[in-house]
Amino acid sequence: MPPVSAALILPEADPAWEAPPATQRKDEALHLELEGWEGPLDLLLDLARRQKVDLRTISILDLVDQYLGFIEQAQTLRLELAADYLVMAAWLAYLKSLLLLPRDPEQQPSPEELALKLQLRLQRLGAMREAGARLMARDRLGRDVFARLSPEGLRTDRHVTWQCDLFGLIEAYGQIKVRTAPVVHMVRERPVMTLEAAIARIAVMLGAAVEWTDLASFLPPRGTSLAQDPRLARSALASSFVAALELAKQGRAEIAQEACFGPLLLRKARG
Amino acid sequence: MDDLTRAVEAALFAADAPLSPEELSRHLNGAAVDEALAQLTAHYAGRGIELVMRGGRWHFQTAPDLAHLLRREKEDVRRLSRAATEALAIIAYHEPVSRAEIEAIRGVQTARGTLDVLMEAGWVRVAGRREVPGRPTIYATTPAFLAHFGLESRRDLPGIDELRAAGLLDPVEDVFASLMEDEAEAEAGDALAGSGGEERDEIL
Amino acid sequence: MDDLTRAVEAALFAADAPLSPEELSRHLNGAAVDEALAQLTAHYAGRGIELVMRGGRWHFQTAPDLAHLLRREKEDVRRLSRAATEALAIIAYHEPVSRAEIEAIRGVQTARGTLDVLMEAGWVRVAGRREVPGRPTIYATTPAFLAHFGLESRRDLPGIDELRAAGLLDPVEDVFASLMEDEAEAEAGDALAGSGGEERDEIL
Repeated sequence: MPPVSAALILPEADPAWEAPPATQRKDEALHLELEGWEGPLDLLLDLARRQKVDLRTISILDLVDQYLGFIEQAQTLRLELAADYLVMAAWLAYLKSLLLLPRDPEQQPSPEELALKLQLRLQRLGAMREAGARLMARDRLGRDVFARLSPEGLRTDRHVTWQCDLFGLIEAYGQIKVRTAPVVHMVRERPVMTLEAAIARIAVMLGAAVEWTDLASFLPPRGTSLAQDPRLARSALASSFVAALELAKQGRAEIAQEACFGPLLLRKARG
Repeated sequence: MDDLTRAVEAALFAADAPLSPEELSRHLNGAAVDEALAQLTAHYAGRGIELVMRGGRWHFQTAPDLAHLLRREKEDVRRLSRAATEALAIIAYHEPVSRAEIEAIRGVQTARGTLDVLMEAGWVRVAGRREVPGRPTIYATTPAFLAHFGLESRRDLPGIDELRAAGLLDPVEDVFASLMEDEAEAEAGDALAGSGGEERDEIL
Repeated sequence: MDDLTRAVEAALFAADAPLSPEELSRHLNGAAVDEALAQLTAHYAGRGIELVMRGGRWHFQTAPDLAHLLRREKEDVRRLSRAATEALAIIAYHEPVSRAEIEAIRGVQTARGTLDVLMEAGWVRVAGRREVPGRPTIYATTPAFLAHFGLESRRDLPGIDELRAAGLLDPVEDVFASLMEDEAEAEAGDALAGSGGEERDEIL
């Protein structure tokens, strides 16, 4: 790991790479570190770091060369390479060609811009890797510093205070008394036409009705005092209906209804 | 504070169980810890934490006089439920009463928790058992009940006559019924509404 | 040592998690605890135990220089993978960030499990969604993260000021755009601008 400040403090402009490392060391690194590499940026960063060069001063062209060299070597070593590495290699090869070939002013973005972006990304990832390493190296709770292993804990006991006042108590008692007091039911007298009265009335009126006659016309006519009380009118209707059924049962009348909810028709029984 | 004392302090603090001087010493590369333990004990005397030895093992603990801080009481004020209020009133007026008697007077079952709440509140106590078959538990009020409700004695509870005078025995249903009648009158002429009103009167 | 300070000491000692001054105060019947915390911090400085504040919450822990004595045999802290370490650093220095933003910085996809590991460790939490198309989930660190890594607040993240000053916490696109602008201005004054690469080195 290079000094922590390497990427953070502006160094004197370093014009170029250091000489590429010895082949033997490269092989070693290749085998040792391959597992740690996760992807293209990672590998580029690692290559950059091993040059011990500030990322802002590296030559993308040299870096590309090294990356492509690594991919080539890895292939000859028959290492399995993730697709990411190969995609990146293809992209870098393209970038390299752009950087070397005569400039096409129409090219957007320019190869320098692409290289700059790559450089910026490498810097940022480099900074985060440094930061991560510095975080991990701190005095960590449970590794370097320790809290109490089994503290007593602070407990909060909830305690309920019940509230009720004297009026509430007495009122409740009053309610119980009222609720459970013996109940006396009183049925009020109400104007009704009894069944007997209805049978008598219809039996008399039926004597004159030879043809089918609507039950309604057996009721006390509207306008009479009897019909003015709607409750008595309902009672009269109900009693008259039951009276008609009773008369039919006794064989003294016949009942017909031509349609559902149609008028009930009544006539004197024949024979 | 010397390094060994600091180390002993830290080791005791972070330990998952009380440590004997031997265990401590083993932890600290065989250093003699007695002197450090004595120093620490003196240092922590009278503080919020103290270093104590129990059965030959050392550990830190909260000062006993501060133990109450570790258990904070929080008061929740809650209104007594209707059912509990009624049960309490019945106990107050009729004590001692059994649960069955309370239910008979209330006209509804009383949940087991209701009496528990009253006892938790400190207003009701078990007053023995009634010497009848089944020997049911009987309940009575407590002095705390009288104190809470501002009563000198149970005789201060208003009698039935006083309740009536205060209008507390006016049946709610009477009020309801008279309201219904008014409504029936208002709808006079409409046979259905009229009969509906009457039916309600009868049911009530 | 006054009673309040003793009480604060005892409560922090017994607590099973770091406590904010508000929580402490609530436990101690609303007493003002700041003065006591300051006193205790001073008192414990240089001892085997120290009182520290992490993310606004206070707790006792052993002094860092005693780590070699206290490290338990079995390594309790599992080593975080490099991917997870990088993701954690990115979240801590950039929070709140979306997964896509983490991936943009790392240049590789972040395995689904990586963030899960960080959340399981209690160091990272979901901090809502970013109000952009797709409403991606964004992540931030937790108080437990600060406590674990011994940080009083995010301002204590190692090197964060330098990183910010160097623009290394700004998105690549933003930095790139501003660099391009600078260059365009420079070129406006000098039609025969030299090679872009050299100039950029200077700018950087």
